[in-house]
Amino acid sequence: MEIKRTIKYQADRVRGFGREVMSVPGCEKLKDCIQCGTCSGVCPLSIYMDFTPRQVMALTREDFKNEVLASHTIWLCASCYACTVECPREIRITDIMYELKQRAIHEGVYPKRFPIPVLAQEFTTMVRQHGRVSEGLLVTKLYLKTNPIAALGMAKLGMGLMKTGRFSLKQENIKQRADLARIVATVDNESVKA
Amino acid sequence: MSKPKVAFYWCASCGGCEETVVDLAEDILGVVEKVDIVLWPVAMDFKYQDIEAMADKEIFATLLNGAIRTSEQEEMAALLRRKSQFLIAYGACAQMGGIPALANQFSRDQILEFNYEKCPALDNPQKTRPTLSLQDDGRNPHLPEFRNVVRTLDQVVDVDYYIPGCPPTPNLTKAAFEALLSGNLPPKGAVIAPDIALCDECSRKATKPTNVAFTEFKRPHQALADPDLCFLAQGMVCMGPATRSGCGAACTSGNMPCTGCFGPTSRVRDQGAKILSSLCANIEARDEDGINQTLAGIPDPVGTFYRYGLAKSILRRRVDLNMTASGK
Amino acid sequence: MRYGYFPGCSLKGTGRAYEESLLPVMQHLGVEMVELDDWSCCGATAYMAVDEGKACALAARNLALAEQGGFAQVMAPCSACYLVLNKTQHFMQDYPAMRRLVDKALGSVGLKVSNDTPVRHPLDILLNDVGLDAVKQKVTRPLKGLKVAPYYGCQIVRPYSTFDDQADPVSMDQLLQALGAEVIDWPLKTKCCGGSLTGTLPEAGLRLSYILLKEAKKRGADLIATVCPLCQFNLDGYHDKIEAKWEPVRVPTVYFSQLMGLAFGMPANRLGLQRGFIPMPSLPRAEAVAA
Amino acid sequence: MTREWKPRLVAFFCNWCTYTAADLAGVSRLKYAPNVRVIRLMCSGRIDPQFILEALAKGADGVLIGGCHPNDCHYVEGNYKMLRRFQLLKRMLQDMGIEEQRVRLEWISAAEGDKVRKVVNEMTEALQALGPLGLPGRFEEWDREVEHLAATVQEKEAAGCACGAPAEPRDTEVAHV
Amino acid sequence: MAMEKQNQEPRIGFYVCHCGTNIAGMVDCAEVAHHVGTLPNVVMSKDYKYMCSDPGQELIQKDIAAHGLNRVVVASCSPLLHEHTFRGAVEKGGLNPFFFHMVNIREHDSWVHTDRQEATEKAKALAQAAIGRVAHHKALETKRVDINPTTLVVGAGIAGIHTAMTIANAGKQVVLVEREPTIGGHMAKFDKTFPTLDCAACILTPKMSAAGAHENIRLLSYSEVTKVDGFVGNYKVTIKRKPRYIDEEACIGCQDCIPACVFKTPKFADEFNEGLGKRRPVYIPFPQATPQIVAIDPNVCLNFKKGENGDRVVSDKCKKTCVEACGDKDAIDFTQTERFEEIEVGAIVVATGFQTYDATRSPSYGYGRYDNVYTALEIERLVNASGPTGGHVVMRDGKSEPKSVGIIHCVGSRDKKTNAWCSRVCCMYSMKLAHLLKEHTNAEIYNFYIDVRTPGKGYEEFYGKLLEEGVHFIRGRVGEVTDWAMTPEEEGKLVIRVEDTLAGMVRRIPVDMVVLATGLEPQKDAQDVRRLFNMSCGSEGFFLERHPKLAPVNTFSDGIYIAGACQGPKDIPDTVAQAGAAAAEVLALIDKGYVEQEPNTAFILEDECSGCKSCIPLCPYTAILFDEKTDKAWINEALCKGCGTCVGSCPSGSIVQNLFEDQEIFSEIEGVLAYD
Repeated sequence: MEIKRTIKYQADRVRGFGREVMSVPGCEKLKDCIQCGTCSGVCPLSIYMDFTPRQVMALTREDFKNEVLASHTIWLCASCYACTVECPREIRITDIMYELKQRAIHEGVYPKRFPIPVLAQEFTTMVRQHGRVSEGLLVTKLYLKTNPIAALGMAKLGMGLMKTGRFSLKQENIKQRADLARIVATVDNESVKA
Repeated sequence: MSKPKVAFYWCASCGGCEETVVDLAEDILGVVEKVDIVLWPVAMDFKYQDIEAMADKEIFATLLNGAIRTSEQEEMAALLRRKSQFLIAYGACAQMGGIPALANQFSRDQILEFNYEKCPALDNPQKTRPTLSLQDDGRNPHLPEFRNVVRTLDQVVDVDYYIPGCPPTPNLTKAAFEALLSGNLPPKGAVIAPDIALCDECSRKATKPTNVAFTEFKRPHQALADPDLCFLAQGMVCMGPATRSGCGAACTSGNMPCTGCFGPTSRVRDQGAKILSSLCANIEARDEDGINQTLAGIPDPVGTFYRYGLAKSILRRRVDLNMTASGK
Repeated sequence: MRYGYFPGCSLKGTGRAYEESLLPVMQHLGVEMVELDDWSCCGATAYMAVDEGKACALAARNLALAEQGGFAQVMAPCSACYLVLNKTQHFMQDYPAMRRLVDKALGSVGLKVSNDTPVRHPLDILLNDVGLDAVKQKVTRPLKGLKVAPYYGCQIVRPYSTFDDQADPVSMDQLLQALGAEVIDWPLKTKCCGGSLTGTLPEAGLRLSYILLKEAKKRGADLIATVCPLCQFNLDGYHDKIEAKWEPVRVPTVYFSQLMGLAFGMPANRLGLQRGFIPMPSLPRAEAVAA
Repeated sequence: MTREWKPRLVAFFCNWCTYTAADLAGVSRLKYAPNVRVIRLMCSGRIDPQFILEALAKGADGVLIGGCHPNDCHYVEGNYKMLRRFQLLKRMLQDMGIEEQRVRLEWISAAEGDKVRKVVNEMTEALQALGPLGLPGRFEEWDREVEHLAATVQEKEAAGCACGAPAEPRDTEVAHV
Repeated sequence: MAMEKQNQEPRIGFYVCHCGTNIAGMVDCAEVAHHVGTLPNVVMSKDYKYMCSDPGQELIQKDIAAHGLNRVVVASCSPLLHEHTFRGAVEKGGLNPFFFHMVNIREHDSWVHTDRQEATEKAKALAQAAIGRVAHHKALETKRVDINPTTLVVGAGIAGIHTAMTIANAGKQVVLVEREPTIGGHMAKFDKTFPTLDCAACILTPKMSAAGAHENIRLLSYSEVTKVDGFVGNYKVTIKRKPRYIDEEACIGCQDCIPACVFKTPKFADEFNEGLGKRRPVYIPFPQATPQIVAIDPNVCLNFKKGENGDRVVSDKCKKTCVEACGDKDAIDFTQTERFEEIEVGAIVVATGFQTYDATRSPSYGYGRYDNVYTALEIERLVNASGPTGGHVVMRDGKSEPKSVGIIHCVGSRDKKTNAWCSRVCCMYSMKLAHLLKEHTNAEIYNFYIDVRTPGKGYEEFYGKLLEEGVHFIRGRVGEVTDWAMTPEEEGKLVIRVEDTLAGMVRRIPVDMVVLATGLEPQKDAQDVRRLFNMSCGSEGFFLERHPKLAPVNTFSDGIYIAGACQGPKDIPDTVAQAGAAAAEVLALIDKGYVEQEPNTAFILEDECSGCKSCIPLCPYTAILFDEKTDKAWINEALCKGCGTCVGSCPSGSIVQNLFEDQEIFSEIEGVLAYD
């Protein structure tokens, strides 16, 4: 049996991380957390998380950036907003999860081949290029990138969807794709975050 | 012993104050008997140089009416101040700016533009405007400058007494002369009129109810005024409660509400603010909409409450007007 | 009643049955839905995870298109679109920096958004603009005896909607009752179906779908009525996997709009009902209702 | 202008509600802009419009009036009387060229310490955006127009009773065109 | 002597208080003193650590004597706190106390600003304003008004009862008003009290009957205050006596009418038992109710049946068997109507208590949806021997005992969406109920808490006792209570889903019964009551005390006091202590016999009044009268309360308000703006 040291030293913190997150629109109220655990109590996916949402709040506030960004929790969040509406301190936990996801993608620290961030990225790429999402294509790309084997397991579903007219590999496009590209480029230049 | 010298002078005014002096009727003879009039442009011919030539304080008293709007008026005020023992602001314009001071709601340019270009009754195709100097037959006379601001006399020179009114009543004028000549002088700076509001001498006072609650305000042209009933009880804005008495309630006796020409009592700094405070507090409505509905009857609060007193009010002039000092 | 219609990507794909049923039903009720010209992806949840600013700008582009098209209100039937468009409006209102960013981004292509176009859900419109009485009047084939579990999913009631209770919504309950159906009372109305996790992380996501189906079945529901294309997909598409892992819980899941169409006497195939995997149970015998 | 201009806000607070609320803000250590100077009166009904004009004339950039909420006046209805005056005063001030945002009436109950903070901050910000009202400076500017008169008078007095032509208009003055 | 100094040139002494670091930490007091020292009329300017201390006050007195000061300004805290203190100090120093003015540089400056330089400048400006103002101050005399020695106590829960008894025991008359048919309030419903576990009824009911029988207490039950006029010492109060359809004088409390009712079995929800029990239309709330007088509920009594048009139609099913049973006593009177009674009192104590949070506002806990979710108050009745089940803890099916119980703390409390505050008693009563339920049923008990708060004598020890009894404490705010099962053991149970935050994992715990520890909140009509008595409410809606530390039972209206949970959640010992404090305040007031009124009244300058009458309709107290003889207005000083509205409105400036003269305020305006 391997024994691991679990103590945290001050040096393990990335100072300023918590404050930085709390300065983002929608994340301010993290300051007010009283660690009651309501978020975890109502989260339908907390049972799979390595850190409960409450722990993610505590870790973020205390600058444990590395731990937070590497955790599964942020990728397991399905954005159902149950925590946000139930939180007695009105913390917008879902928005904090989004913020942490963005930071993880930005820093490239999410688990490789972990399909959720890949989905998010494929999704944005498709939207940027075409303006709309073609679900069939998106899912196909996702499986090819992450787990081609598993894609075989989904083949039956795909066939079924095709039979019922719900699955298509045709890419939907909008007309003003150039406009869309410019909007996206403008945001890139003007990023809200410092 | 020579008789005390007295001067009358007028600045920005309508001449009504001069009329009052004449209105002293027989009494004027008594006055003339006791004094030498050394300056009275409206009635007698004296020149600036005559006054200049006098020794300082040689004039016993000068009664100056009219507001101060031009550089010439300023100079005359200064000159007369120097030459007089007592300088008396005579009438509402000299005391508080009077009707001319309503022009303090506008800039000089706005006024000149209107009067020399836009006024519908005007025939001025060259759009000529007043100048400060001109070439005329080899001469180069300098003309008075039209100032940006209408001023009271005491905003330009030191004033000893004030005789209020638009115009002052003969009685007050006579009383003032008597006081001056007898040497029985009030403290410097006094307004020579009772320091109590007009209601005190208004014949309608008894008809004012003790439970007035305004639901509307009417202007005199909007309704036929009851000749006996307190104007406020009729919903007509009457400045009487905020205005000095001494006029014998001339307007209210003539079935017109008081418009405030005698100015505030000594205890009030801003006549308009005070009548506003009193009238508004007694409105019946309690909600903003209802209050504003009642107040719609006072479409021009500045013109209503500061008809004579704008130059002397706390704000003096529309505050966002620029000083286009040189008309650039 | 005229609304700018924002279908969103799903209603053109996996959720096309939703659109196929919603359009005729709304038309039948005199509600005019005009599809926004050249609408783009709402910026959905996946985009939020990558870049909030872009997500908002994308959503705002659609709001700007609605304003440009002269629509006073927008109808967004997809729960995710409904949430994202609303969230964008809130963010623009609450955070001046976000507002400036969006203005700049849209300005770069000559678009403007005044941010005062309400984004409404069809349920909201049906209850508050059309009215249940008008709906009842159109019912020719009441869904008598049909036990329906109303399932709202998470994103239409949380966290921005104001037309229904966040914890215990009732709008669809009332609508279904107006159609003559019997509504099952269950505590899972707003529980998450697993969202996109059913595909990306099935061991976690599918369990949530399974719980919903299991509880609906246990409580005797003939079917589940939903308002969200993703929920419908999750509850309809994975029965073989759920059976393999847990037990058979074959309860069909349909859109509320499909049930409306049926109650209005429209043929099932005109309502996209043929597109579900789990077939719709046969309706109790039609009782003709005098019009 | 050696020092940076900061908005100056004079506040008239009623003793029972708004002044107490400001005390509560203090006790709760809420932080707000230091630009406000509070003058305590027993009731907003005591606030004479002269006070507001005087404050502006003496250099306030804005005036805040705080009273009890409708129906909550300690003196039954003093707050209504202030509200009525305020409605016309606001209009009159606008006619006199003073921006509407410079004078504000707020109902703040004794419990609303946070509202004091909010309103003071909002108003300070609004005044900052409007810039100085600067009435004392304007009065001085207006008075400068007649300054040369005093100088001339002094000159003449110094020269005794020298006679002569009226004072020349200064060369710098230009004709109106 | 004071009058002599009136006309002297002002010689002002200025003192700025450090208040330890409270002021000095943010304001440079020495600089303020230095600045003020340069102002005209100031002959003395000092800074000192604590001006309100004895040496601080003596400093002022010495300077008055040594330097001939005739005006004093102190810059320190709020005048609402210490104006009285310093006026006293100035008076002791031989000056009229109204030659004093106070500058608030703590609450309005050092405590609310963060920039030392700005705060110092503000302090200078405020001080300069006071220096300008105080020069115009005049010597004034305070006026004394006699106090009516009768006291009104509103609300007869434990707070009101204790207040009334204390005052009455001191020999003073009390009118005790209660809106319910019986006094006793919430405490009467409790089973035991924590942490001593003595029986609530055993300690309360003797006090209730003593109050009901006290010769100095006039008990008006089933009554409400509807109007309050007047001021400290002399209030006129209108009280509505609601009809209980019983002649209170005639009823002897035999209760023979109750079983005589045509409703053979009790049928209507019993308020006293939180609806868990049933009563008849004619009822007495509980056996020890005070007064021992029945009441008839017109909403359900057949004698008050309503016809189709809403008119009263006596049902023919009503046989008036109650009247028959009452017999000669003839106490039942169906014709009773609302009556109004006016009383005069000198002081008022408001003790109107609290209400419990409505658990249906937290739908995720299933109250109202699941039968076996209870509120704590329901459990109080359920474990009570005189409760609806005779103290047997059975669930709503009427037979099964719970084998496991989850007690959820903080329901409605500590939640910004409902009530943000901690309700202060729930931790303790939850533990009390845990103990009682365990005692009654031996069930497994789970407490779900965010924090356990046990700050009271013997409270922490009680927590320890519960731990020893094996009650579970799980730290985590419950996410939801549902009835759907994931495992066989969950079938048929209520499942509590919670993060066990100490273990760091999410748990599902099936139980038979859920108890919601609902919090305390203001009564729903607290705002109306507040207006009635001219009080303030805090942002959460509880009545606001004059000062949280130093005047906890006083309100901003002199002569009106508050006691108990209407001021904020509190337990019985704190309530009783506060009730005693309120009684002491009242007795101190009555014993003094008079109140000194702040001389801030207005007066009319008779010579200058024109008699325009503009002021007369403005006075809410009709203190301004028109004298037909002089043709001028005058102010009845006894009626004037000093708002100054007439002063601000007098168009000729002929009304003056003491302490707030125009010139004083103009100087203040100039002062606050003079400093750049």
